[in-house]
Amino acid sequence: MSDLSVDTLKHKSSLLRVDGRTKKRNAAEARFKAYGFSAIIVALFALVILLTSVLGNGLSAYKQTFINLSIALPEDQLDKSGVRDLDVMKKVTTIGYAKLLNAAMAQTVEAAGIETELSEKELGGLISKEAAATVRDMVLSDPALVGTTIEVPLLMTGRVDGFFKGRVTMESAALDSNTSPEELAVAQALADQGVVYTGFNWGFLTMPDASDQRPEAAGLGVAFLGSLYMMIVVLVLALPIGVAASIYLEEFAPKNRWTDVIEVNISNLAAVPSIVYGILGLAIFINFMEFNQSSPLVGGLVLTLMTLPTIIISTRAALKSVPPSIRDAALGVGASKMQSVFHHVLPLAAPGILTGTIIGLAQALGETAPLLLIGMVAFVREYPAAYSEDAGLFGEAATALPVQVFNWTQRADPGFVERASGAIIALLVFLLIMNAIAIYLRRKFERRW
Amino acid sequence: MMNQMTAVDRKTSTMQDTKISARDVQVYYGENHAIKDVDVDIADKTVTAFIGPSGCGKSTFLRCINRMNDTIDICRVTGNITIDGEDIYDARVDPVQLRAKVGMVFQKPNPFPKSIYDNVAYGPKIHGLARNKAELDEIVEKALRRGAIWDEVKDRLDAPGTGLSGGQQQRLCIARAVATEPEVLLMDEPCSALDPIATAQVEELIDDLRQRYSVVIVTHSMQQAARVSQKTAFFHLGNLVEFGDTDKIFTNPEDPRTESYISGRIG
Amino acid sequence: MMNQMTAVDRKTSTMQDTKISARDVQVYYGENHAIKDVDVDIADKTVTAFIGPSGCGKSTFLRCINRMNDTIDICRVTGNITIDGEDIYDARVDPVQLRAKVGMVFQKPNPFPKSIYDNVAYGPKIHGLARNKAELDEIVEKALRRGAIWDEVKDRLDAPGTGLSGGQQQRLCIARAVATEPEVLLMDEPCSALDPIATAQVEELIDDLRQRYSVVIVTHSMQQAARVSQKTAFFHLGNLVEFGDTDKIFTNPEDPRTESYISGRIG
Amino acid sequence: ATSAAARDNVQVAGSSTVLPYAAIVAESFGENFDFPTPVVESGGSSAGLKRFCEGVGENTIDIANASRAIKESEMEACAAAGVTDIIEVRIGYDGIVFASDIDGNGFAFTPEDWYKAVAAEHFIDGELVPNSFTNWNEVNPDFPDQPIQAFIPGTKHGTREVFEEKVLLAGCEEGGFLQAMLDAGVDEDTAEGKCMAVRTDGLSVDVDGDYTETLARIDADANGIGVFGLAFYENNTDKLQVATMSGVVPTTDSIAAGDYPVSRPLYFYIKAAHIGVIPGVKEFAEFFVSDDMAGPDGPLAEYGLVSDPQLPDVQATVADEVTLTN
Amino acid sequence: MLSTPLIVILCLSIAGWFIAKSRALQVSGGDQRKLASLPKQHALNTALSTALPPLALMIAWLVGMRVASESTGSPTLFHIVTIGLAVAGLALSVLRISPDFRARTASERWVMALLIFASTVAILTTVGIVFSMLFETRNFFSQYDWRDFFFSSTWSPNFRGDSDLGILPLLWGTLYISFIALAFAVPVGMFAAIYLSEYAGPRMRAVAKPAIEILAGIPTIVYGLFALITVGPFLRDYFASPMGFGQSASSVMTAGLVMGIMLIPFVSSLSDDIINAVPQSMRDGSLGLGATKSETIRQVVVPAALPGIVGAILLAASRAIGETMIVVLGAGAAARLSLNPFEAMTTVTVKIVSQLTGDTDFASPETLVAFALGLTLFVITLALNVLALYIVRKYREQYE
Ligand SMILES: Nc1ncnc2c1ncn2[C@@H]1O[C@H](COP(=O)(O)OP(=O)(O)OP(=O)(O)O)[C@@H](O)[C@H]1O
Ligand SMILES: Nc1ncnc2c1ncn2[C@@H]1O[C@H](COP(=O)(O)OP(=O)(O)OP(=O)(O)O)[C@@H](O)[C@H]1O
Ligand SMILES: [Mg+2]
Ligand SMILES: [Mg+2]
Ligand SMILES: O=P([O-])([O-])[O-]
Repeated sequence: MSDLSVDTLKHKSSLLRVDGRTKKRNAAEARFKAYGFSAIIVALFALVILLTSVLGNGLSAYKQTFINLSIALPEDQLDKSGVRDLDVMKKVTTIGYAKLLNAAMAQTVEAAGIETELSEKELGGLISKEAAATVRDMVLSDPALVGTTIEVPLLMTGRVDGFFKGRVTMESAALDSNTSPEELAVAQALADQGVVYTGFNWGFLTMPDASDQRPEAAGLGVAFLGSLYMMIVVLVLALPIGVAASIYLEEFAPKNRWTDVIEVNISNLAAVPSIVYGILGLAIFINFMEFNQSSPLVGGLVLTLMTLPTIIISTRAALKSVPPSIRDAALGVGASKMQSVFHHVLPLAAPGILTGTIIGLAQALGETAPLLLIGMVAFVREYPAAYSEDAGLFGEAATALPVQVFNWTQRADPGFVERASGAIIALLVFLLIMNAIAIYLRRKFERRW
Repeated sequence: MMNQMTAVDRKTSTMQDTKISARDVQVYYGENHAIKDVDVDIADKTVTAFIGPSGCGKSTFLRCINRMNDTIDICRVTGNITIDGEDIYDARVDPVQLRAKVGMVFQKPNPFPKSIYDNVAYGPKIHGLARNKAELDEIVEKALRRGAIWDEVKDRLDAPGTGLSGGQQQRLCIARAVATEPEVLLMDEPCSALDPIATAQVEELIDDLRQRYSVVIVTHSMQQAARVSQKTAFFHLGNLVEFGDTDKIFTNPEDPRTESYISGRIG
Repeated sequence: MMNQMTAVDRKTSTMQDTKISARDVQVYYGENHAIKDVDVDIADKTVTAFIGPSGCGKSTFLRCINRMNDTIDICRVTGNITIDGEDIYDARVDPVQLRAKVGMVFQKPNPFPKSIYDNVAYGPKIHGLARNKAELDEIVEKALRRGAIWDEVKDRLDAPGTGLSGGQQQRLCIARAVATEPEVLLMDEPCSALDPIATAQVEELIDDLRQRYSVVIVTHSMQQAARVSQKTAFFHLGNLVEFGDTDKIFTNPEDPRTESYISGRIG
Repeated sequence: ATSAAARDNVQVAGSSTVLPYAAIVAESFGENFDFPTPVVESGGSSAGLKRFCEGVGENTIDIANASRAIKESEMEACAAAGVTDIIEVRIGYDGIVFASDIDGNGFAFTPEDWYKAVAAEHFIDGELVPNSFTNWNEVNPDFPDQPIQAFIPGTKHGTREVFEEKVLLAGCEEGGFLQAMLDAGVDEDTAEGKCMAVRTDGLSVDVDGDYTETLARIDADANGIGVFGLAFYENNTDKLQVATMSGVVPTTDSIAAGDYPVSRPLYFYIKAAHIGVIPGVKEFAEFFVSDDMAGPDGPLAEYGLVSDPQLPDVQATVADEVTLTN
Repeated sequence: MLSTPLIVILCLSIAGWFIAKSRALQVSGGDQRKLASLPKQHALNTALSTALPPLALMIAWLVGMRVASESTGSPTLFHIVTIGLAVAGLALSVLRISPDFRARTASERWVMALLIFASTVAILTTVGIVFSMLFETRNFFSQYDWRDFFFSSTWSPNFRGDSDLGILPLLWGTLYISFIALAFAVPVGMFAAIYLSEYAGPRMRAVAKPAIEILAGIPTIVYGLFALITVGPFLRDYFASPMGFGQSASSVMTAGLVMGIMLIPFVSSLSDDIINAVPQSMRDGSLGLGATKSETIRQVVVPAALPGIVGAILLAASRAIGETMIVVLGAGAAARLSLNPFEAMTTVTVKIVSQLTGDTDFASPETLVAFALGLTLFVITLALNVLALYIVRKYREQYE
């Protein structure tokens, strides 16, 4: 080896001139950095495409078409007894109210001076089928309304709503068996007079699901509550259990066969398809423990079991990456192992733990398959209470946001397509709110030493 | 200067009780037999210096005394070490309690990634040495002063301990160790990154600690060993070659290896 | 011994070209002004020692010379540093090439979590200094020998570098740095964890390196500075207080602060 | 966390085909009665019946929807778990239609066309050879020159069974292919199996999802022809054009009259032991099959259900709680 | 209802905290330095001593009642027993408080019990999964020959019975799709992680990392539709058909790529945290030798972070194996053994879901096969995990 030749060569080289080898290495460096940057771009690009399609399809779900309808509530049809006896008044079903609405609609069209060939029933068909129930509920809760004429904002049908959002056109309506250009023309005329209008759709966020005939009335209220309850269960159980298990395995457990078994076991649980957790949940929590079916409690427990491996794996990786000198330092001043872990190692591992939690919760929040087997993929219209005497904590039937997405993407009426995307937006916002807290905490803990 | 110091020391070093006693200690790192048949008695209220070439096992033996070796998976210790007559490897002994009693300054400074204040306050807090914030402040200040770093950091107690210079970190770790008032203090090359002044201050601290506690110090500086210690142990290739009064070791060593080392012939 | 060495040195220390030249260098850590108005010329084929109390900015200034400070977010450097007349903070300068030319041994030993062999072979590999495995083996062995650690590790080159004793790690890091044959070698307290013999070997290495390269060494040991260096710079509170021939600084310092430090009065 | 008092809402699970009808009924039931709206789960006929047969008690469902009749083996499993009294209720029929993109070519199929287009193997000259047709005009010269791309229900769907038996097997028979095989000495089971085996070379694609997936696949591939439920088609007449089968246009009327051949019955099953225990079970079932709901002019028919011509018998079954006997 | 005693016990436990704390200060005469353990530790010990034994008893009781399939037992007596236990725990632990009492050790023993309990949850889950599938799997194999299940290369269930239920094509599809997904997600995720932790400025990091994490939260149905409507036709028109790989829009490639996108954050976010935790001194050591940043990353930082990164990749692989919706919509439902990545195939998981949610008789092999598939997949992933652990161990031994 000729040291001299190497360093005479070096002595000649100028720092301002990059030599050949360095050039090559710098090119490699630039390439490497470019790979990294393109990786980010690829990921963000995919995100943008996905979000654009979701937002493009779903934002319209947050607007809805309403009509301000004045409805006469004749006593002879609504309360034959005349004494406002609720039991008697209840005998009039929504079918009876629908007739009143048809009449009111015809009246309104006539009052607006719109010429049309359509029958009263067909005109009534422009209003959502939900409207009859809305009016009936109003009357039953305030019997004094009988005999008066009220003016209420009511939902228009999905087809009319689609027309004002551009989803339905006169051409498509001509082919559509559920609407017709004539009906849409009437709707347009009413809109021109301001009787029909489009406004923000609070109902989408608060109302329960609706059947296939009323896409315009379907909302996320029940799903929100269900997801919220389940996430509470998951957070309260999965995070502490996951972190505790990781601490035990990483810091305390003797390194032997048995802990190897647990370790392999946990990574294997991560690979178990989520529906299998549903099978487990049905067998253990519903059949054996006799918890309520379709309940957020069972859903939350199942999702907890499903999320645990993710949290444990990431927490263990984070604990592993804390340098041993920190542990030594703590033990050296007389801290117990437990104290060194809780006071020093855990805070340093917090970013990794929070990342695992974010990803685990994201997974749990978006999961449908396991809920299928425990009865939460369902049509539920009653708002679940967090606690009730009969059903206990989180024991009343509920759905969840991803379930609503899943359900709506299966519905026949095209009006549900925008609602499914709207529900995805809601789900992502829900997720972002949850993550924002975790991300804030993570940034607080992040530090290089 | 060296002669002057040791002269003073000699006077104060009277016969003391045995604080730590090791018998037939063996340490293995996996296959590697790092400490062989070490027998030694370390007296109370004394400074004992461990010297020897790099890699001879000084740190390893030091870490046996407060059972820090427990944390290294592949490390195995056999034999018998007692403190105040109690076997520290007894199953009933809580290593935590042991380590609260036997403090340690590590060879590589390892401040917590926390503020300077919290670094020092941590020990007193977990041992409940302060009744209130004011007392804690006092303990921290006193420890930092003893660590000879108070003046440099008093204005930035909230700054991270990891942002200090090498020597500052080392002194911070010394302050952290003395803040808990241990009965035995193990110091692994505490002055390696310190300038002469700071070194002198730390040596003063050691001398001060000796009034009440037992101090074991690993050092590569013969001068330092001679200055601060009353007893010296010379390790070589895992063996405790010679142990005795510092004066004796440095002036009249028995073992030829000790002599070679001191006169600078083996490494 | 000290006088004898410096006598020899003096003979060999003839007038050299300036290798590194710093003008008006300021370094800030956030608000903290750590280096103030430093002007210095470091000659080629010379050993320059930086001395000064702990925390005075020696490491900081050293890290400026190979732009390692770039890696600390809050660190800001102004002024002008040239090597062979070329401004190293020039936009055209590639810090990578600079660091290949200006090697560094850090204050805290930081071996990679790799085998001992790979720790040393790493630099030569990335710089393409070996054409084949045999050459690489040769380079590694030579570097480990120069780092005075070959005998201790030759049987366990595959063992992890992190499982070495403190002093061994330090020597491993020295071996790692010299393996790439830098033109300038910056050593931050390279002997702090070494016993006298190992220290002597490293000092021999430094003296050897000086034949061809420029070496800058931070040390807390005046004796060491006096033994190995031809020039000495004394830093205090971020200022370069005095810079000159080592003999002169130690025998006849101009600045009162230098004198106080050398005689052990300020820290 | 378990409840002592009885569950107060009816729980229904099962077929995703029946789900929309059950949801319409449940919604109306909740609006007009003093009972809470029943919970209607989807998940498939089989999963629903399995939950149904899990046992008796409030942690089991009350009603199972199914797009096929309960099987003998399932009845046995039910009985083994203590579910012995089961009321079978047929709510109507589900029409199965063939439809293509609204902007594409129209088709008038016979079962034989489908047999020729999607069978795995054809029996030609006494030999079974792989289906070589790739274009519709090879199947039938009257058809346009359009590549065969069929989206048929996957093997998990009950519709697939109907498709195989009422279209493929019927077509195989009509065209005389079955007879040819039998004449060549192939035994009947094998021959029928061959008639119903679907090609796997990608020209016929199994859809494991539901009709929205089929619709999306046709959206992505305008040559596609898919199998849909009548109700689904009727809600998407602006995107799909329906094909006739043997000259008959599928409508609720043509199916109810028996003119259109491809349809299947829909059921739900009531756990008799829950009547009187879980409030509202019987009321819900009666409301379901009432003329207001399931009649030919009711909302279910409006949505696409083929109303059961024997509805009065069904109503009587529910009213009298007539259980199945095995 | 167990909630009444539960609330009582929690209240007792909280009360215990405060009682013990003041009692500890009292026995020390107001000077905590006289205590062997901190008042806080006494408090913790008492709180845990009060709450944990009755809680454990409650769980045992709950499970016991189910096993005995009794729904009531004797609740009032049981309530008295549990509350009694809590009171006893409170009293005993408060009585033990003295200056010498090592409450820290005692409380840590309780905490340790909790930690161990937490880590057994994973084991219990596994046992639960195996048992909830074992029974039906046995039923399946009593109706269907195991040799056909494991060795047949045809999958074709049938309503009339007489189905071919060979697992091989499903396994092949699972491996193929997961492989493509990981071949996409691992490099992209790793490079993204490296860029975020080593190159990106704090602002970009603050934005990009959470943004990428959104990918993990988008419901898989969105990915599925994206595969079906956008990626599938694109791949068919620009790759498969020009290159003569066939005409299918649903393909292994489509599903693999789209699944890969979903998996990016699994690799990138976890790896980023782990890479970030590698001490700066390692980087300094390498940079100081004149290594470029990328050399430092490839040869020092990533190897140092390897064990954690492997964990992240295993997690991504697990997700890939368990995914349904993307495969259904992206790769189709046809079980096929083929090497052509542009052909439709399907996975074990998809078939578990479809057979379980289908219309076949629930007691027939066509439905029961779902359980056999689930159990087989469980055993196979277990074997793969054992292998992974073995490899990681072997590789890691060089370092630590
Ligand atoms: N990363 C950092 N962040 C903030 N401040 C720093 C950092 N590193 C050093 N400092 C501060 O800059 C000053 C100079 O530090 P430097 O490390 O250069 O000292 P030094 O002379 O090398 O001391 P020592 O001999 O103790 O190593 C000190 O006050 C130190 O606290
Ligand atoms: N964690 C470890 N794993 C394996 N071997 C180790 C470990 N720590 C130390 N050793 C080995 O044990 C022997 C004694 O090491 P020790 O650290 O006790 O030396 P030392 O006397 O403190 O040296 P120094 O003065 O260099 O710090 C050395 O050969 C060393 O390589
Ligand atoms: Mg050491
Ligand atoms: Mg320094
Ligand atoms: O869900 P189905 O049983 O009707 O296919």
